[in-house]
Amino acid sequence: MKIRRRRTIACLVTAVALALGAAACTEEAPPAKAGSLPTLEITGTGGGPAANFNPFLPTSALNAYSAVNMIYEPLVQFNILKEGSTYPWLATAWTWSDGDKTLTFKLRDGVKWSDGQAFTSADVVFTFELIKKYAGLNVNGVDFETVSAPDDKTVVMTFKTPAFTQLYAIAGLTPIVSKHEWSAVPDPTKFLDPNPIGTGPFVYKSYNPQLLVLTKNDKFWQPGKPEVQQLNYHGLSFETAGIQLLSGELDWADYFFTTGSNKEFVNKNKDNHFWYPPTGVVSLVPNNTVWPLSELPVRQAISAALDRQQICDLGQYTFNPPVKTPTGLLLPNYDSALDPKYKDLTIVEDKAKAKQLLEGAGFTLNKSGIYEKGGKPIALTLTVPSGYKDWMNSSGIIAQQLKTVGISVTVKGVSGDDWSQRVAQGHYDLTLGSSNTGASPFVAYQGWLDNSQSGPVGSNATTNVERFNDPATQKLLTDYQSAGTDDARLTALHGLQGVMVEKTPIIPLVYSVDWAMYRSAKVTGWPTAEDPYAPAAPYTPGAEIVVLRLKPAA
Amino acid sequence: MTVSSETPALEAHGLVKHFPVHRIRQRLRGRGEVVHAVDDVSLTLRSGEVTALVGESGSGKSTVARLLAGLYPLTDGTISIGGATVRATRGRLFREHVRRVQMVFQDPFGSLNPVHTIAYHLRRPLKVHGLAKNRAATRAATVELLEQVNLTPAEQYLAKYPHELSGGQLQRIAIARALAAEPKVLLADEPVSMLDVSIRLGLLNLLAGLVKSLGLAMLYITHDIASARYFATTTLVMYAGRVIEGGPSEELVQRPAHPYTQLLLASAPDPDRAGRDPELLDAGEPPSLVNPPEGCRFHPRCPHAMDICRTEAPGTTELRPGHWTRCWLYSADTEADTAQAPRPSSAASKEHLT
Amino acid sequence: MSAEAIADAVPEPAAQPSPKASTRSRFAGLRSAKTMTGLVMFGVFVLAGAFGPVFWRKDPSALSNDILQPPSSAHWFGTTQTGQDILAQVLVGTRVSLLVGVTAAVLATVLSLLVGLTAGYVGGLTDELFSALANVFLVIPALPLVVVLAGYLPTRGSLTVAVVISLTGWSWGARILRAQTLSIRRRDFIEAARATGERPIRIILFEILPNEFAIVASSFLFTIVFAILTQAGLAFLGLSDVTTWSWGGILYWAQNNQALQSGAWWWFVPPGLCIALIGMALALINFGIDEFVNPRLRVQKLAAKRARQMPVTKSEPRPASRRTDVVLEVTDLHVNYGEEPSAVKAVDGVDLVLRRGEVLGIAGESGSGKSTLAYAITRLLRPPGEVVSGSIHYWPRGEEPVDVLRMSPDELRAFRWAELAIVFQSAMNSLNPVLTLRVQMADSLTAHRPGMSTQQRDARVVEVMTMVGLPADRADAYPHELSGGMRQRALIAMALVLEPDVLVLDEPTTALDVVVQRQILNQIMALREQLGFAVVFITHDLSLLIEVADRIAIMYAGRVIETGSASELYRSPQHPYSDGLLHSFPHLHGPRKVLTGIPGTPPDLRFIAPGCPFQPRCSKAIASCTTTMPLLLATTKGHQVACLLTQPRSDDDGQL
Amino acid sequence: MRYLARRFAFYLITAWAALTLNFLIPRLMPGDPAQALLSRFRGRLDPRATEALTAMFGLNDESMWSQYRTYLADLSKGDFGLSFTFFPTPVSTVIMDSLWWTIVLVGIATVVSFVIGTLLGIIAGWKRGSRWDHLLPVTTFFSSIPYFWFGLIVLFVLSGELRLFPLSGGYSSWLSVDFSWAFLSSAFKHAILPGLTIVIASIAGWLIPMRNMMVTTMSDDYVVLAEAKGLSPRRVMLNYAARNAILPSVATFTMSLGFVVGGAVLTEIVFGYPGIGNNLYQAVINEDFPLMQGIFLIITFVVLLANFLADLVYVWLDPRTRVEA
Repeated sequence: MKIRRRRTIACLVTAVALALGAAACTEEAPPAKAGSLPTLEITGTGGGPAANFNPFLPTSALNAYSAVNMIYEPLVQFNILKEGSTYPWLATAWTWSDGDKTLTFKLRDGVKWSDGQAFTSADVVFTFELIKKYAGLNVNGVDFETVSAPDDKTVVMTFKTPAFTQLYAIAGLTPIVSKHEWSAVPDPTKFLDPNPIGTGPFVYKSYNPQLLVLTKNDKFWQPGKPEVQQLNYHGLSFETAGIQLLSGELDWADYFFTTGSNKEFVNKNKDNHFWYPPTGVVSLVPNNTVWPLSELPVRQAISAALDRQQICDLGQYTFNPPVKTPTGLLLPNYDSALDPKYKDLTIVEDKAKAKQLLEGAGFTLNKSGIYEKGGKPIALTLTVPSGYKDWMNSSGIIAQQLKTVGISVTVKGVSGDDWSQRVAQGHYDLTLGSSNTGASPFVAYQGWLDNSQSGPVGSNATTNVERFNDPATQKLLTDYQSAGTDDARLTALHGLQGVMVEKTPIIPLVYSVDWAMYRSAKVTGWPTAEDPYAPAAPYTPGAEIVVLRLKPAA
Repeated sequence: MTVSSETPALEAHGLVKHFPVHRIRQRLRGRGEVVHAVDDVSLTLRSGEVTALVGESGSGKSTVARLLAGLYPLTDGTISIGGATVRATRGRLFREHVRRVQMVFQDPFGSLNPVHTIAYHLRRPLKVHGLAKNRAATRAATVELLEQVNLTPAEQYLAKYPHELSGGQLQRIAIARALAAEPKVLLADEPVSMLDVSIRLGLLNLLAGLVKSLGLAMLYITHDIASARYFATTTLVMYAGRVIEGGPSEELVQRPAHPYTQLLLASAPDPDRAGRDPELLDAGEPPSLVNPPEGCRFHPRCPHAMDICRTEAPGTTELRPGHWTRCWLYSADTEADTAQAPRPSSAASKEHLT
Repeated sequence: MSAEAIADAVPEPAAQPSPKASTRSRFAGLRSAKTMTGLVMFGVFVLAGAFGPVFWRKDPSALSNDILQPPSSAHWFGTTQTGQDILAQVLVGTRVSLLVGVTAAVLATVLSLLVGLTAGYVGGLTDELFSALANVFLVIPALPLVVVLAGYLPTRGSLTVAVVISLTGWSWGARILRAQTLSIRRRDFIEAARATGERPIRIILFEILPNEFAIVASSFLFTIVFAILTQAGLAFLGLSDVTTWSWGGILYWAQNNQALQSGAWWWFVPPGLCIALIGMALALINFGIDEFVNPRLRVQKLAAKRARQMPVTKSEPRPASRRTDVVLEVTDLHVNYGEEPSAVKAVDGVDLVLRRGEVLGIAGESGSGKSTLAYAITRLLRPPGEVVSGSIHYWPRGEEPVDVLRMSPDELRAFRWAELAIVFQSAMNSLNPVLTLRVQMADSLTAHRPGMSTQQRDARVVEVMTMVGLPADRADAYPHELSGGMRQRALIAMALVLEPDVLVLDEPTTALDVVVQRQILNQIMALREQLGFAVVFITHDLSLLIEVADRIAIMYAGRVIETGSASELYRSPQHPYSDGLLHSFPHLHGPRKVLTGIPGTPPDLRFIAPGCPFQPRCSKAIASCTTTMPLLLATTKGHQVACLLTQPRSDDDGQL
Repeated sequence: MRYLARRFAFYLITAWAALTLNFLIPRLMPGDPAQALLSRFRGRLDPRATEALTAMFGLNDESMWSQYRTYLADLSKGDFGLSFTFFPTPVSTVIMDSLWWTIVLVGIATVVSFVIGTLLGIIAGWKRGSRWDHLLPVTTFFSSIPYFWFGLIVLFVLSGELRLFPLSGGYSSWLSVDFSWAFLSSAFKHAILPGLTIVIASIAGWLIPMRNMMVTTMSDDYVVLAEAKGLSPRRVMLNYAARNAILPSVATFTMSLGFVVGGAVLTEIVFGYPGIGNNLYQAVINEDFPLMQGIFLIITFVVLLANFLADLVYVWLDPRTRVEA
């Protein structure tokens, strides 16, 4: 869900700006040589003026185009669409020991850096020591005790506490850099890395603020791969990208048309496709410390009153499917984790039930048709960043829907910065929020429910901004992290689902999706709903998996 | 000619006014260039008498009027009214001063605010000086003022705006406004020069009548020396910020002493002179007042200039009772030269009778 | 410059308008078609903002399933992506945008009034500091500053945005107001108010401020547009609160929902058009204010061409004189300002003859038509002035006369300056401030004598300058580097550069001091002796004319009422007006006669009663004066008078 | 020349005022750039990264005065700090990369609109009362149109639908920035639409005052006299009327450079032009303080410089300013 949000922001930001960086007319592109491997035209947000390929810096061109993994690879690739689905990458195997306090990687043989030098455990050790030394590079908050290399192909990491949940960040999100390049860098936090040396399928070819060109790495460890000659990342405005997509000038885009043009896009050419797999959950976040949201029946009533399908249709351009299960679990991705007892439990819009809940809690309708208790009506403010178009739309719908069950909601749009501060410090009634996303459903639950991610009103909360505080839940979270076995972890997960169903700390609304539009004119092998081997969007870490599966079209 | 023996209504002594040229630069450099607009001017205004101040534009005559009216602070010198020295350019003292000294400006179109009615203009001085207690009294007073300047029926004028009236009417209103404060002294700065020829006399006659009937002391500033002869008891001639000659008007016009006065008279239009070009040697122009000439300020243009004229400013020499000049030609120190004193130019000296 | 000079030099009808007409003309600028259009447009927006949401009772935020509907009877402006009614949004947006605009404009205006008025009135160090502040704000680019400021704002509500805009938008108005205050402060009525004893604060608020109404209004309107545009820009960028429906906010949503791409022009076009239209409305109102402040901008209905370039077509000219010593003859000349029937007859049937080498003086007060006559003779009248009929014949030496009024543009250009040159009264205004004297003198040579070499032109320039007593080294001076007297000499030199036969002097010395005036007159008379040109000398100063002119024509209310030789006119004026004029100026010598002047005021040409125009002021008027217009008739040889008292009623021989 | 010396002193003071304003604004306003960046990368950055970011950007607490001194010292070395958005690229690099685009685009567009507007104004003034008067409402309408709205419509129709012009950017991405014909022609092609919108939207700003001044000047005595001198209408119009009427326009030109650069912010954003206005917008939405400040300063300095150049032109045009006064 995190990724979707980032992308939506980026889309909207570009839409507003109409241009980040600048665009190229692809028709001016030099023609590809006949018979050679295809070149893919990809849209992105554009980079800064300097060629910056530092994989750790969020501001680098590689991150701006989300092309990090094309050059710098992680130890393991995760398919976030399916729980527990992984692809051994630079590491062929990994094992936990010592009560999840020691993690051992076995590295792949025959991997070479793009300059020809061999990839060894020293590089991995160096990378992790680097991010430990420079906090500024540790953007995923990897936290370990020691890292060592017993031999060329083995890396051992130790932790103070059970660290099972860190696997995704350590193995999936940390790009491994070469010791021989980076050890000479005086200050890696300000290093531009103008000539990146990676293990990935592509190497850097050229850069300007409007265009990043990566070309095939002949020394890539998967023989015969990639079957794509070149990746052209274009910094395009939202407008331009749409126009070029429709005219067939782009092969791959993180895109959606707001107004039914998605269909037009697909109908226009048989090679045109889009697939938006859910990757996160968007929820209505009630501030649990504010009356009457502190009362469970009120939260339950709100959840019962909402017509999530309408929110999807009008607020989310029909692309974000409504959440069906009150457990908040991302389905079908995490089907395997669903507690069987909730298997048939679905969220149903039931306005009568909502009213009943409120009346049961002692609320009565006042003259203006709003429920009140002790003379205090339920009048809430829904605070949203005004830049998030779909959230603003959805908020308006939510307000209208709640009005019909006697709950007054005022939508208030604020600046993004103001919003994050208000939310972090608890100065709000209602807001919208997206779940944390990782390789396991636990990530979302931890984000929502972990008391250590919360804090009293006035101090900064990180992810548990609704300030839900429940010792029993806290224990479930701890259980999961120190469980040591998959079964024990599953039990803990079922417990957490129960918390969601029984206590409704937050109100799941719709799934967020990864926007992906692509064309099969030049290449085939794209992920689809039938073969969801990775999210299809060019900006996810899984994009590398996708590129390596592509084959030139017949 | 009435010579009053009482205390003069207004007495000014050694008036000096310098205007700074550039404020900022002056501050930065510590030295200031100034315009010597008025230098060492003394004059006396008596009740019931008109004193004329004659000079070219830029000679400082208007500045003198504004100094006397308290509109500019003095650089140096003293002004006394009824024997008491005044020095106030703001506040209550200032208002007390302007109540006694009022001014009529040159441009009748410009001296009345286009956005206010005539009634407003006349009401304000009454209010400012607390001369009318209530609305009815104010109205009565304004009507009386208009009648005083022969604008009748007065009611017809009260609601009008300045642009609805002619120049002559406006100037009468300006006079009425000046009279509203019941002043002792009236300063008239070229009151008729912007009016049509045919109505100038009416206005001057009105002023002369007011001086008599109200016992005003009036300073009549003009560039028209002929009108000074007609309307002023005493005439003073100004040149480049200084008064260079003064005396009873008739005497001064008929027997000008200072070369500049002679030049002025020779230049003035004179139908009696028709057909004959006056002898005019001079082709010069008034000096810059930022760096005025040393000594006598007229010396660069003076056909009779002597060495001393270039270095020292002449003192006052009394030629006949009441008639004095500031010119080395008549100075006791240069007595020897008086023999060579210029004959007033032929045109000016001969009296023509039609 | 004297009042007569002003009134007569500006080719506008009488200086003293009558009450009703003047109030109308005072606001004439505000009643122009442009202004009315602007006011109506603006009014529509104000009404739409005020009452629109009341009548169009749809909730602008209400969602519906009518997604992206084009305009229909249910949704006049169509719907948005989420089925919201766009008309409702635009109406509420009108309210919000206007409020932001007006709030910002009020704040900015208050700020600029505070700074501008204080700086302008107090002057000195306060002025320098305040103007420096305003200038700094003026130079710092506004929009980037607003964007930066908005970037820092946590809440970007309409009020906050208005405050930010006003902070960046006040300096322009402050600067203009300061300049205006400075110029008003120098006006006599402020001095007069001070001399009355008014307090400074009252002077600022009640004397200065009301006079700045037009400028304040203009800058206020300008700021509204600026604020609406800026707010729209900010909202469009998402830097202002886009949940309130301002026009910029609507555009923000339209843009973010790809309104244009999906063909939903009805969503994207109306808000932008509203902004453009309200900007245009206010600009149109500002045109009216401009014209109110600067009446010269008013486009006269009378087509410019007709009055200026087209020869007179009405009425055949009377045959010109056959006398050989005549150089210029004006016959039955009529000049109107404006169009019939409300035309003002500024010159009403004037006949004049100018003989070679003579000085013809034309005397008259403001409104007498003397300057209009000069402009007509030189064909320099500007609209609304128009020569209605008559002829102006010029006799080239030894050739047939030509009618100046019927010359083609090319003939006219060739005739001008070479044959007839003119000197205006204000030398400062008559010289082009940005060209040197040399250039200004030489260009008439270039135009008329294309064959001349540069050296020859330079030589001629030096020659004429020397002739009028200007040092040759002043040729490369700019006008502002010369004194008033020198400028007037330069103008005379310029007039003589082509040795014209006729020199028209329109109050050439009025603005000068007595001494300088005398010098220059002497110079002109000496040059006339030397070069033999004829002079038409126009002035209000009869005493001067009697001295210098050979013959004098006295004008009153657009007519010549008496003409004759200078000496005879002086000795025995026959028209009561001439007589009155001659008893209106004090003499330097002789006994101090009792001087009476002339009662009453000079005529307002728009309200001339039938009969003798001087009749209302005439002490000798008889009954028939109110009905019969006297003709200009000879009394003695060379002396003509237009007065019923001096002529037998049956005499109809009005020829010169 | 004293006039120029005085202007120069004024520009120095203004520059200092802008510097100080620039220093004060961000410090007087609420907001936290690390938090902003966090929210921008929400989801991908672990909340714990806040500390990392704070450390990375060197945000710390110091006294205002010592910050001010450091600020001035750094600026005097041309050091505007590092951009947050394009970390660790120095702000000066980011600015230099985009500044020329803006100067060329806006500069040329401004000059073109000034020249065309002034010429039309001269003619409209000279022939007032004729059909040329219709120019006034038409151009007024165009000048009241919001830049971005007009630009978007033009962009959508001409580039999007008709594909006559490039959709966005300053040049084709396939070209390297050099002085080759290919690059220059591509840059020109990309500049046409944004330039055109600036010209159309700002032309009335020159036309109307110029026309009004022409009308006013035409009844001035020296113009009447020039006509009386029998000069050709062309010479009267240009050397007498227009030559004087243009002076206030030139003075306004100096002022308006600021407004035009300002207006270009929106134009650049709409057309995705790689200019400084676009960067400013990026900086604002990303709360990139150093970039924001650097750009604001540079814009101000460029405006000041342009103003000074325009002053030089003014001195050349109006001899009265050359006098000691």
